[in-house]
Amino acid sequence: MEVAREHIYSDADLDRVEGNQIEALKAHSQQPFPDPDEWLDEKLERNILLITVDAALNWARRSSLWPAICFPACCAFELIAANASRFDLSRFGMEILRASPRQADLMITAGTLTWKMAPQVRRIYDQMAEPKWVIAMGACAISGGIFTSSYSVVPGYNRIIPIDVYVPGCPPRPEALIYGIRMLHSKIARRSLGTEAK
Amino acid sequence: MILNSSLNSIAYSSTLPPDWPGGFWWHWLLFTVIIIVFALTLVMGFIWIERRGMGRMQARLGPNQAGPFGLLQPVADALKILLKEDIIPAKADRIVHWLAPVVAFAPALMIFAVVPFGDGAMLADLDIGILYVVAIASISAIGIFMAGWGSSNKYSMLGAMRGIASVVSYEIPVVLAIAGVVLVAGSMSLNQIVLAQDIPFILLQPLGFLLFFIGGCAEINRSPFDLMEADSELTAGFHTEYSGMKFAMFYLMEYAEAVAISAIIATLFLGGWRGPLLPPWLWFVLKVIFVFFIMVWTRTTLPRVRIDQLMALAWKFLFPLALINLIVTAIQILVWPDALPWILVPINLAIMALLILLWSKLFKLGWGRVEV
Amino acid sequence: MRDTRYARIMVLKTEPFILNIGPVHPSTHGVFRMRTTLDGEVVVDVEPVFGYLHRGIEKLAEERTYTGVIPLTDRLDYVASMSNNLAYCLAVEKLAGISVPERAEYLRVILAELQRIASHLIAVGAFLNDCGAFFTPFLYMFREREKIVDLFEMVSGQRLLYNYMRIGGFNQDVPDEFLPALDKLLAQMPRFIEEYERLLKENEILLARAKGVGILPKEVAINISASGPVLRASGVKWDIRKKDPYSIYDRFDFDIPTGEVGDCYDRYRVRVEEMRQSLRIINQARRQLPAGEVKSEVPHLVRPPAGEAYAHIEAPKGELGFHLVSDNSIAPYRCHIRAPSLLNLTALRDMAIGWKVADLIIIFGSIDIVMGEIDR
Amino acid sequence: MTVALSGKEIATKIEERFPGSVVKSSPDSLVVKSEFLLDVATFLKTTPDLDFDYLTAITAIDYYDRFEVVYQLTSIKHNHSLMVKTHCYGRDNLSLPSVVGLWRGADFQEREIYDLMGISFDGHPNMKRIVLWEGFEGHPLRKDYGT
Repeated sequence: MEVAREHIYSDADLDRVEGNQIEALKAHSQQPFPDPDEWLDEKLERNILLITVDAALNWARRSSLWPAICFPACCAFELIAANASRFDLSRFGMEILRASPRQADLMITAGTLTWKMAPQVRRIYDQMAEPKWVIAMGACAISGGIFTSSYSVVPGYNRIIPIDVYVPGCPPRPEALIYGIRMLHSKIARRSLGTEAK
Repeated sequence: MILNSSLNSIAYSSTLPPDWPGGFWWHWLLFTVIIIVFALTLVMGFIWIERRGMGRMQARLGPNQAGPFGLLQPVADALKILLKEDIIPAKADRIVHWLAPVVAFAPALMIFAVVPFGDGAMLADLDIGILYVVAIASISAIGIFMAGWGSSNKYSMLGAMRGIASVVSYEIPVVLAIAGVVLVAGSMSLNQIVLAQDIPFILLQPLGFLLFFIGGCAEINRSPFDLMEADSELTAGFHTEYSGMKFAMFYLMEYAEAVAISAIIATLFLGGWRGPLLPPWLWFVLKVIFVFFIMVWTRTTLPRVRIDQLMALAWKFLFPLALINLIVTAIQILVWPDALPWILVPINLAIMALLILLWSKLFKLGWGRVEV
Repeated sequence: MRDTRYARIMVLKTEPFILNIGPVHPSTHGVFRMRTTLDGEVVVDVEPVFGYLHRGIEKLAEERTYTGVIPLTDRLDYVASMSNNLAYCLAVEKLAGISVPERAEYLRVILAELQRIASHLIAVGAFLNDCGAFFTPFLYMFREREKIVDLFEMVSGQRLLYNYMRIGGFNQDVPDEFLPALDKLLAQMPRFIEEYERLLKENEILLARAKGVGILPKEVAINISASGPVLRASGVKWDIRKKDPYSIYDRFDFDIPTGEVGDCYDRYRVRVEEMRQSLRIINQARRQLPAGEVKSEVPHLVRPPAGEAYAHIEAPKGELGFHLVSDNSIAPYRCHIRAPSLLNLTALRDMAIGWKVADLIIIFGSIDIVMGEIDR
Repeated sequence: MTVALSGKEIATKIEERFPGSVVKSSPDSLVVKSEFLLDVATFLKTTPDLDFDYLTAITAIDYYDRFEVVYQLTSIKHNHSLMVKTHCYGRDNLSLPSVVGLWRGADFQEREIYDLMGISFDGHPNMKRIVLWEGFEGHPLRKDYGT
C-alpha cells in the first residue's frame, strides 16, 4: 500500500515554523478574550422537559470533570497536592487526569504561560471536546503575576483562551482551588440545553 | 451477535424450559438484552470498585460525592461522556476510526453468551464454549489496531502495535493453560467445566491458574501489562484521538474485558457459580469481583514492564511453563484417571513451586538487557 | 554494548520516524519537549527542546532590589524554594560581606535539609510513576511531603514558594510550635521511608526496568558537568556540602551516598539514601540549635560594593549557583543562575540512545528536572 | 574545602606556555584574550596538577563597552577552582571559540548565552536559540534590550 508521504521538515524548518506560529499568535492576541459569562444573565427559555434533562445532564457534567494535563509551572504542585491524599479531588470524580486532551473536560492552567508555550496551550484547548471549561489557577494565569513585565510571558491565559473561573493566589492553596472548582460546579449547574443549542 | 444466533438456536432448546411463552426469537432477544444489561451493570460496578478501591489503596477516598458512596459516579461519567463532542481528526481514516470502537467493544460483551451464571443459566451452552471465548476475545485486538491505524497519530500507532504484539504472544500460553483445564474437566463447555469442579480447579491446576491470570491480564492489557495505553509513555495510547461516545466505548471495553476475563477465571478455576448457601449467580458475581479486585490490586502496586520484557515473559517464561503444565496434566490424567483429587492437589502445588523456582533462577527480566 | 545492539536492529532496514514527546505530556515534568527519532520503539536520537517556561528571571532580577529578587528565586526550582533562597542569600552575603547569626545558620540547615527530603520525595515518586506504578508511590510520598510543607507553612505562611530566608538571616524567628512539630516529624520519617522502600525496592519489575538502564559512566558524568544525585549515582563522591562546605555544614556528620554503575536504579537509590542522611543532619542540627537572633544588622536596601561573587550550594537537584555582579547600586547588575537541572539534562541524549521509548521516559524521570530551573 | 586558586599564579603558568595570552589577572580571576581561549582551556584541562575536569558554569555579562564571558572551572580530582574570563568587544556579530569539545557541559550554556546575550560560539555543533523561539528579535539579557 502506498502511503502518502508528507513533506518532512528539517530541524531548522521546524524551529522556524514554530517561531512563525508564536509570532502570529502573539500579534493576534493582544486583547484578552471576553469572559464567556453572558449566558448567565440571559433570560433562559426553559420548559419543564428541558429543566429535568438539564438537571440530570449538568449533574453528570459536574460530577465527572476530568482535568486535562496542562501543568506548566509552580502551581502544578498545588494542583497535584489538591489531587493527593490530603485534599483529594478524587472525591469529586476528578482523579482521572486525562493525558489526551480529547477526553478531558476541564483545563486547569497551573502556571506561567510564555509566548513560546502559548500556541501549544491554544492547541490543547482546541483539541478538547465540547463542552469544556477552563480554570485559571494562580496569579500568573490571571495576569502574568510576578512575571508580567517579562519579555516572554503572556499576561494572562485569557489572551489565548476564554477563562471560566479565576482562582487567585501565588500559588493558590488547594482549598482555594477546590473553592474555584465548586464555583465552576455552580456555573455548570446553570447551563441549559436550550441555550447551548444556539 | 446475530452471527451466533444459529449456534444459539441449537443450544437454546437444551437450556430453556420448553413451556416458555412466545417464539424462539423472542427468547433469544430477551436473554441477550438481559445479559448485556447485566454485563454493563457489572462493568459500571467495576468502574466504581476500581476507582474507590484504588482510592483507598492510594490513601485517599475516591469518588464519594455523586450519589451515596459515589455509587452514581460511573453513571455520571457515562452520561457526560456520551454527550461530549465527537471529534474525528482531519487526517484520520474516517471509516476505520468510526468502526474501531465497535469492533473492540462487541467481543467483550459476546463472551458473556457462554458464561454460566447458574446451572445451565447461559445464553448458549456451546460444546466448544471455551474455544469460542478464546476466538472472540482476540477480535478486540483488531479493533484496537484499527483505532491505532485510523487515528493517524503516532502515539496511537505505537500503542496499537504493542497491543497486537502482546495479544499474539499471550494467546499461546493462555490457550495452553486452558487446555490443562479442559483435560481435567473432559469438556469444552463452560457449564460442564463448572459441573466437573467438585473442588475448584485452582487447586488442581495451580500453575494453570497463574499462567492464565498473567496471560489474561496481558491480553486485556491490565497493569502491569498496560503497555498500549501506557499513561506515562504514550499519553493515552491507542485511544489518544478518541473523544465522546467512541472513547466511552473504549473506556467501557477496558472494563468489560476485565469483567469477562474475571468471569472466565472464576468459571474455569474458582468453581463458577458453585458454592454453598448463597444463590448461584451471587456466588458467581462474588468470585468475579474477587478476581477483579486482585487485578486492581496489582494495578495500583506494580510498575509497568517494557515491551520486550513483555514478549520475553510470554515466550521464555509462560510458554514453556504452560507446555510443561499441559504435559504434566496429561500424564496425570493418563496414569491415574480415577485418582482422588485431594492427592493431586499437593503434588501439583509442589510441581508449581518447583517450576517457578527453577524458572526464576534460569530467567531474569531485563536488568539492562533488551530482550528482543 | 549500545552500538552493537542498535546495529542489529538497523539490519531490518526500518525507517526512523520523529515523535514529539511534549511539551505537554504526562511524564515530561512540566513543559519539556523531546524531539525523538524512533526506529520502531528504539530511540535513535533525542533532542531536548525547552524554553516553554522561560520567564526571563535573570533579566527581571536586574530590575529589582537585592531583597526583591528572593521571591523570584522561589520560582526557579519550585519544589525546592528554600534551597534556592539559601543559595541566593549566600551569594549576596558573600558579595556584601554580611555575616549570619548562629541560630539562623542552624535553622537554614534544618530548612534546607527538610527541603531536600521534600524534593527527593517528589523525585522518587515521580520516577516510580514514570515506571508505571500508577500514582500509588507518588501519592504516598505526597502524603509525607504534606507534613514537611506544613512545617514550612508554619514558618513562612506559604505552602510552596516560601520566600522565607533573607539576606543576613530570616525575616522572623520560627514560631514556638515549629520545633515540637519538627521533632514529631523526625520521629516519624524513618518509618515512612522504610514503608516506601518496602513497597517497591526489590520489586522484580522495577529492577528489570531500572537496573542497567540509562548508564551514565563516571567520566561522561563529570564531562557534562552533571551534579547532585546524577553525578553521585555514577560513582563520583562529590557533594558540595562536604567538598566546599557552605553555611555550617562542616559541623555535621553525614555520609555521601554514591552509586556503582550510574543507572536509573542507582539514581533512585541515591535519592532515597540521601533522605536518610538529611534526617541525620537535621537531627544533629536540631540538638545543637542555639537561641538568639535570627537576623544580623542589614540595611533595608542592601548596596554591596562593586564586584562579583559566585556562591553555590548542594541543592536537591545538584549544584545550584548564583553568580552575582554588583555595580554598587541597590539592584544586581547581573544575576546568573547555574541551574543543576539544565546541566544534568545534557546527559539525557547520551543515556537514552539505543533504549526504547519506555526507557527514555524513566531515564528522563531519573534525572529529576524541574522546568522552572531549566528555562528560568 | 574547594581551594580557589589564585589567578595570578595560574596566569604566570599560562604566560609561560602561551606568551601574550593573559590580559590581566587578579587573586580571584584571570582574563585571557579570546583568541587564546581554546588553547588556555585545553591547557587548564590537561595539565596534570591543574586538571580542571569540571566546568561549573559559564556566564556572560554585558558591560556596554564589552561582553565578559566567565568560565567557572573546578577540578574534582584536586578540589580546586578557578575563574577564567574573556572579553568580547563590539555589539554585533560577536563570536568566541566554543569549549564544547573539552567540556560538553558547555553545550546548553553556550547556546543560552547565544540566545540571551547574542555571542555566538564557533565550533558548537548546534548553535541556535535555546529558550526563546526562532524569530525573536534581540537578545534580552543585553543591557540595551527593551529600552
